[in-house]
Amino acid sequence: MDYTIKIGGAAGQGIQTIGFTLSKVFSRYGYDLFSYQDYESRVRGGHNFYQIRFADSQVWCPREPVDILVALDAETIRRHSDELTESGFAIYDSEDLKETYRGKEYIDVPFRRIALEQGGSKIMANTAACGAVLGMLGMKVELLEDVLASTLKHKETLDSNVAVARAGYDYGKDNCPECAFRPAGKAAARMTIEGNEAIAFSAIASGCKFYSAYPMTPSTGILVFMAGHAERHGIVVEQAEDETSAINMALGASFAGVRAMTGTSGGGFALMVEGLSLAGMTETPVVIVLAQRPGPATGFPTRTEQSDLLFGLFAGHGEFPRVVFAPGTPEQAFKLVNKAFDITEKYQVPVIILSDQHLADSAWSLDGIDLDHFKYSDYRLRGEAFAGLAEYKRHAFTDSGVSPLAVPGEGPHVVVTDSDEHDEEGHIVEDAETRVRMVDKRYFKKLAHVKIEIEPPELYGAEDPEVVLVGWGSNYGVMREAVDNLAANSRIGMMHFSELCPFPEAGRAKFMGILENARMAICIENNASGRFASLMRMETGFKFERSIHKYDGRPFTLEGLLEEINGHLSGVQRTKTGVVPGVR
Amino acid sequence: MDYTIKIGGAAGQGIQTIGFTLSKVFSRYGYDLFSYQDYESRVRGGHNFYQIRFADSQVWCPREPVDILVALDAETIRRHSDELTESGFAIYDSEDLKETYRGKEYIDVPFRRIALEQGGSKIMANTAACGAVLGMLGMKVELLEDVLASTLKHKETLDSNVAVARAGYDYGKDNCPECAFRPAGKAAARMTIEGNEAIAFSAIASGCKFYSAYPMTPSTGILVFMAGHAERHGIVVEQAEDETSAINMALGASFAGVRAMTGTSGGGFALMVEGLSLAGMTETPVVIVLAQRPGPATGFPTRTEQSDLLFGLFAGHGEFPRVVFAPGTPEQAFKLVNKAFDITEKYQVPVIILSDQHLADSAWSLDGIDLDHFKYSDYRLRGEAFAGLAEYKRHAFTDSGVSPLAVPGEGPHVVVTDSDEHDEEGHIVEDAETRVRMVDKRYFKKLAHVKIEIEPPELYGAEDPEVVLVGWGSNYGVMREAVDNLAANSRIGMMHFSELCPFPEAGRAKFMGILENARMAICIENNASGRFASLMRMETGFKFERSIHKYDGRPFTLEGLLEEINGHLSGVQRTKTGVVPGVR
Amino acid sequence: MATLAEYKGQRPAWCPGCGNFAILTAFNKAVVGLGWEPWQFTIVSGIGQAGKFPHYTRCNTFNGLHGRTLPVATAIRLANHDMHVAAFAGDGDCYGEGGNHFLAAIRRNVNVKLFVHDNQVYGLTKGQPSPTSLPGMRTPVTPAGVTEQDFNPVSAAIAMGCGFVARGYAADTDQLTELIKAAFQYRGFSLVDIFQPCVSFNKLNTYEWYKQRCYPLQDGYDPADFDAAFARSREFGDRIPTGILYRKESETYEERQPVLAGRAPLVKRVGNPSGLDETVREFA
Amino acid sequence: MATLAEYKGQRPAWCPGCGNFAILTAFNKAVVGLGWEPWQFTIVSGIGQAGKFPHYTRCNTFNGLHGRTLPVATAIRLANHDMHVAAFAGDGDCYGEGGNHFLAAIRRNVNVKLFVHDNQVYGLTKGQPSPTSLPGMRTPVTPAGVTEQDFNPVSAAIAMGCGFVARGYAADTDQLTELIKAAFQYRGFSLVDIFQPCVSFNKLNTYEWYKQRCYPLQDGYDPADFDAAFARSREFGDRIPTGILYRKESETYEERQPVLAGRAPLVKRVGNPSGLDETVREFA
Ligand SMILES: Cc1ncc(C[n+]2csc(CCOP(=O)(O)OP(=O)(O)O)c2C)c(N)n1
Ligand SMILES: Cc1ncc(C[n+]2csc(CCOP(=O)(O)OP(=O)(O)O)c2C)c(N)n1
Ligand code: SF4
Ligand code: SF4
Ligand SMILES: [Mg+2]
Ligand SMILES: [Mg+2]
Repeated sequence: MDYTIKIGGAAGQGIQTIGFTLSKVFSRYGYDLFSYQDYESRVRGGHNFYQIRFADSQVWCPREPVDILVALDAETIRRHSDELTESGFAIYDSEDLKETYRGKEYIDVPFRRIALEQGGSKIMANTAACGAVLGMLGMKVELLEDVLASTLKHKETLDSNVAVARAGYDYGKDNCPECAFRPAGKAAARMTIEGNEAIAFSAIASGCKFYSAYPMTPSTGILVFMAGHAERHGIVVEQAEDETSAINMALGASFAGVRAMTGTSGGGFALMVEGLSLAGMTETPVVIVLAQRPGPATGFPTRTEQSDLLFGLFAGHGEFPRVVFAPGTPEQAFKLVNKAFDITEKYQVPVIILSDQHLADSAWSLDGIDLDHFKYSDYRLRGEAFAGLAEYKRHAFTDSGVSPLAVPGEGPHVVVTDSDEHDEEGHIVEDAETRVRMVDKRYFKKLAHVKIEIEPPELYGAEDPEVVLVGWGSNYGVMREAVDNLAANSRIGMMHFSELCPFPEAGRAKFMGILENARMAICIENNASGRFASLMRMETGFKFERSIHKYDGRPFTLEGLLEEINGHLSGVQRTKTGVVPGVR
Repeated sequence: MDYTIKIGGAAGQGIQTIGFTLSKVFSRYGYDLFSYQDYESRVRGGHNFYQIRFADSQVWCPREPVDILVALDAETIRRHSDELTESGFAIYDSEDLKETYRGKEYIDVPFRRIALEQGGSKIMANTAACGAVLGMLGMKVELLEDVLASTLKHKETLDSNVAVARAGYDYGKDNCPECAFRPAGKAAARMTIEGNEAIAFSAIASGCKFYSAYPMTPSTGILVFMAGHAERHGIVVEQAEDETSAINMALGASFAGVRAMTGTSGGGFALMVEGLSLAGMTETPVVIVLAQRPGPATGFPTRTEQSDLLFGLFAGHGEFPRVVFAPGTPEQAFKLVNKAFDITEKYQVPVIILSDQHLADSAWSLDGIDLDHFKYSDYRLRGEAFAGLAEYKRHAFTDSGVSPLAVPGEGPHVVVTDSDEHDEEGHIVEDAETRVRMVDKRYFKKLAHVKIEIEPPELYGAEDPEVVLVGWGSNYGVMREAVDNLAANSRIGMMHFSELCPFPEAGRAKFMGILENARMAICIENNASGRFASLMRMETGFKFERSIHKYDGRPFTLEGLLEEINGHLSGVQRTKTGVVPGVR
Repeated sequence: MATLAEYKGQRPAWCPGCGNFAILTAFNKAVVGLGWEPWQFTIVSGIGQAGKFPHYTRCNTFNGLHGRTLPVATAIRLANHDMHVAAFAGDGDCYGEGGNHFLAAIRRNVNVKLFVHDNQVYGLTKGQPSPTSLPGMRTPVTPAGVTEQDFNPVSAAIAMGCGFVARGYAADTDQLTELIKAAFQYRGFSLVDIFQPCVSFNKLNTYEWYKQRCYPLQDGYDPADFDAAFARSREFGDRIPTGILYRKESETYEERQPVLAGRAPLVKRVGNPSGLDETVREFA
Repeated sequence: MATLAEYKGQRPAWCPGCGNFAILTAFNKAVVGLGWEPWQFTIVSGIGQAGKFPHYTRCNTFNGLHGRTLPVATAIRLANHDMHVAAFAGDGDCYGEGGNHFLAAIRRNVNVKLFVHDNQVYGLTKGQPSPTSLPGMRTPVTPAGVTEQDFNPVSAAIAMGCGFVARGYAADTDQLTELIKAAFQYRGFSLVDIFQPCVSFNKLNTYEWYKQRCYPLQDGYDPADFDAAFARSREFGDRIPTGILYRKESETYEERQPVLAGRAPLVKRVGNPSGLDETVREFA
């Protein structure tokens, strides 16, 4: 089984609440789930949707066919009813939409009336809708009650919501046609997590104690999560006056001795670039989340794109090493954010987490979170270890290029660093010799060590593929499912890069061999110009002859990607809105 | 003949005045000249020098051997006397330095006493020094008097300086050994210009009417030149409160209908990156001078480096076309800044002029400036042409991707633009279809046209070289002289890129052929990591097997570069401070 | 003469009930009252709910970046000092991200009008605190309440020497219309900070909250009296005065800048500059 | 107890006669007077002549970017509220490039001390106008004279609610020493704006210029009186008062922030956080 439920309506109608609630229910049922959000840069009105896909085996990406469409407005019907499967249904409240639709796929459910009849308020129509969907699906209403209980704190509100949920459930069960897709529950309850939550959680679990940011979609979720958990975990979360401040604050906190992170999107990252370079020069650890959205400038604030890869890689004046990771799933986010905190402190180089709106706002199911997977080593010189030193030089020359990082105030030595070129003690210099030694230390020596930490791309599918799908970041899921889908007919594999800079050297012979031996290597990116393809050529000389691009601000769907890939496989290259196949 | 005079001393001692004055004299004599400055980030003290090379055929770069060393302090003797040629002399004032040097190359000239004896002030010791040098060289003192007359406005000051100059001259002529290098004057007087002046002048001649900047070495010279000429040429020059303001101001002025420019160095450019992306989205013409200095962060504020190439190329979130030019000489600066103003307005894409401290602060001689070489075409819709339109859409879809750029207020239509994705009229949109059409227009269509404007690298030396020196920007001169120098013994050529982005397609078969056919292609860059080499590989797949890097904050000298090249030619790869030869 | 009908713009994407609608009405009335045609003035806006403003009326529009309204507006005015130029910004846009430009604009006194939609919250990004949010206000980013003092823009502006400082309230549309007109009629940089209820995210500073506190300055009030103006501007508790708090004209930047003073706007002087030969000679 | 000898740093790269030397002397005396060891406090500085300051004394030092002293200093203090933290900035650094952080720091009231070397010019970059340059001053960038109004940092700070505002003058080193000490002793964000003659580039505001104008506030002056303080802070003509213009303590950010108030500094609480299981359960 593999079902998709789409909830559509205007901003402010509660789409997110319905989507979130249903996701939780399915997840607690034990289903695997992937949901994503499509919303506009406004608070009320317009057209948004929330799409939940759930199944009894793991799902990773959005699909196009919709099994149940919950329409909170007429626009939703207009835009999405042709997405319904043969056996799909659209449910709506004709009183609310002031519209009645003909055809067996349209089911009129009086969400609002159900809510009011149970003594609930108008807004509880959404709870009725949740109930009705579960009724249609033949699921148990109790799990919905559980979910309501964990989100609603006021007893009265909870009680009336529960009543409304039940009434909605009964209505759905009794008045909606016997659903073709009545599913059987799985055993173990699962969790759901969004990309932003995974990043923020991993930061917390990695010992991040300071988060400064200026709100910017799609990174704001991290700020809100950190703020919401600040007191419990002892974290200072500060909304800065602007992004230059946000990154400089993170650097200040890090200099003072705690793990620090900042997060933003492309426009805010642009303002952080000078600070990034400062991190490079002062060798101050910092993790920066760059959650991409379509640009240039303000662009499409609430949509998705992967166009900031080379910007992230080359941002900042001067030469200094940096690390860039682009997780494609919550698990990768857990791992890579944790690794980011480790590397940034171990080598004192900035680490950028390249996320995007599709990763940030989508939800996946998880079996749970194993806290033992979060590594924590303290690389700083503190307390006794620092106090006991005979002398201390913040930027001492060492074989590894890594100088001891002491916590100011914990020993009788001063800790000095400078954005100007400096000597071992951190004081300003002008001479050529020190400069060269410092560049050698800061850039070449450290880079050599950092490179060793970088892992090769993840390979999936055929061992010795004829066709390779290559991509990075949030396209992980859709590429992986495309491989599963095509595996029966072709020797196909996926090569997914999540550790992008320094470009992986480990396993290079293997992955380059795969690329060179394949009949067809297709680079798949959510951008127009092929940023990763350029990087690949710069780093390896390999030139992709085929690529698939999507730059309409929306993520790939499985069907959309398959169609493009099949075009390549069958020799027919098509041009479809927002998808430019082939060579450029 | 090919002479080098070096004036050394502490900041504030007047090194620049002496250097500038002598440069003018040599230039008015008709010599070819190249001078450069080495100074620290302080206002008084430390160690600075000004080095003038002049000759009877064109010179392009610094050399190491010094013919006359004018030492304003003992430090200068200590650091530089071993740079003297066999027949070279160091002149100094033993009273001032409180030090006497033995050896026939040291000539004690009482600069200060000469000045005081002529009724001048202590500071006029510098004028005495200028006079003494000219006396030693057997040049005419009258040209020095001319130069003084054109720089000193107060009659009294002028008169005493002239007296001091003559006395210094006489002293030099009478008391200093018959100089081995008494030169004969050339016929026509020449001009001198610094890189910053060339950029600023070209901007003015190209019709720039608005310059906003925040001071930052080495770009400040442009600001000062523009400000000094603002009233004469009718330009508003505004020192902004910060760099985000500087670029947004330039965009505002451009939107309003005038040609606008801003300038900064790497750290300030970092703060302009969001604005750069805004220029891309709103298609607002703007020229941005990025005068590089060694980074990261504050780095070496007064020194030179070429490490911001890829930063300039990929700065900015989202995808939009840009143009990047890196002039290597004043002539290239004239041409490319003028071309920048033309292209930015013609295609409404931002243009970056990538300069560096070595270009900015060095002076070259010129035969003159031909004002006819400055192209000026107005691509904006103004007055009648605009007012007469039936309708107007700022971002109209066109075949070329270029939409009409109207001047607000000059016709009865509103001019609307937006940093959000927008429709043809400039209003905010959210839909996928418009997005794709806009990216196609803004990015692909315009890029295709812009590419046609880009010229191939300049080739110099052997037609079919065995050895090719490849470089960009301010290394033009040193590479060219290296070719001249080695031409007798090897089939050597230079390939100099000054139009870097979009990467040249014109002439590609030719220049790639040269690279591929050469026995040895050496990439020469003033940076550690080989930014251009990376770009080359990304754009063409070509990988340099050899490279020469200098990253000590100082420019290449002819001797230094030759030594490195000879190392490659003879198979010996050496490692010298700041110069890492060979492959990386 | 333009009519209100000509000022019908795109359909607003604001929430029903948002204070911005009243500001839009007041603005349209003001420009109609001033007799302006849409193409005769330029609005620069940033990003935020306020930033969408120019799309909903009709005007030359540069809807730029979050926080950067004032530099763009300043330069437009310097490039064309015959153009009426206004900046429309949110409180976050102007006093948060763009705070440095606010300081500089006051110092410059370029004839640009700044209208701030002050809803004391970040609207478009869904309810984070802004510099004018009151201490203690709970938001998703400050679950325990805002820790910072709130910024009082009108008193800061008066203290820093801004020559025209007014406070409006969206729901008092008539007064606001007059304030907008007066700002445009003033010669120099002017600030109108407009209380703008955000019905979606600011549950503290509601219509009711403002209604209970706002009172118009009385006829006897003398906006030329600096001390009185400063004192009044600090009244921000149970009672909050609205109207023109301070007004005093002084020479504008355009009048002091020799390239502009008494001369045609730059935009009418484009092309090759004169005097180049003289400049060339300086290189000799 | 540290002695002055322990505060000998690198050799200053300032011009002979620069006002910065006196500030250095006063600072060293102040910290010796406070009984601090060099490693017990942190100075954050920006870029400019003032930015070099910490290298010339001895202290934990973060010499960061031009304009960004306050965010760094703020965060150091939040990460370690047992550390004394000061920011040293130039007038350009603090009121120009970094103006927005100045506004925010006042609102935050984190216990950070801001010392501004106010030479009314950009020193390190050779003489461009700063926000505090007087109108009409000729510089290479303003050959016809500065067109902008000058920024009065002390009156702006008082108006915006800064709880400790003082003005010092480098040449009055004794008073300055006391002002620095007092700033450190004050609980909360404090500003000491220090007139600092720049002998190389500011030929207008010379030692003589300051000497003629500066006078210390008398004993009878009550720095707790807001109105008087504001009025005095605006005295900037023939006479300019120096000393503590305004002082009033209020709750600091650290005291209001639940994660910090009454708890050990963050830097003593590093490592794996507790309570993770509870957070994991929220994903169920
Ligand atoms: C550089 C940058 N940072 C952050 C954002 C995200 N952002 C958009 S609007 C906004 C704040 C909106 O608040 P305000 O300016 O008060 O306007 P309002 O929506 O309340 O009218 C923010 C933070 C952005 N667009 N650009
Ligand atoms: C982002 C950035 N912009 C510009 C500069 C260049 N810069 C260095 S110091 C300085 C101004 C110095 O003036 P001020 O802050 O008043 O310090 P002072 O030298 O007068 O003490 C400037 C503009 C820089 N380092 N970084
Ligand atoms: S979120 Fe607030 S400010 Fe924005 S449109 Fe809605 S009510 Fe208005
Ligand atoms: S330039 Fe001015 S501020 Fe800088 S060191 Fe010299 S005198 Fe001091
Ligand atoms: Mg707001
Ligand atoms: Mg200064």
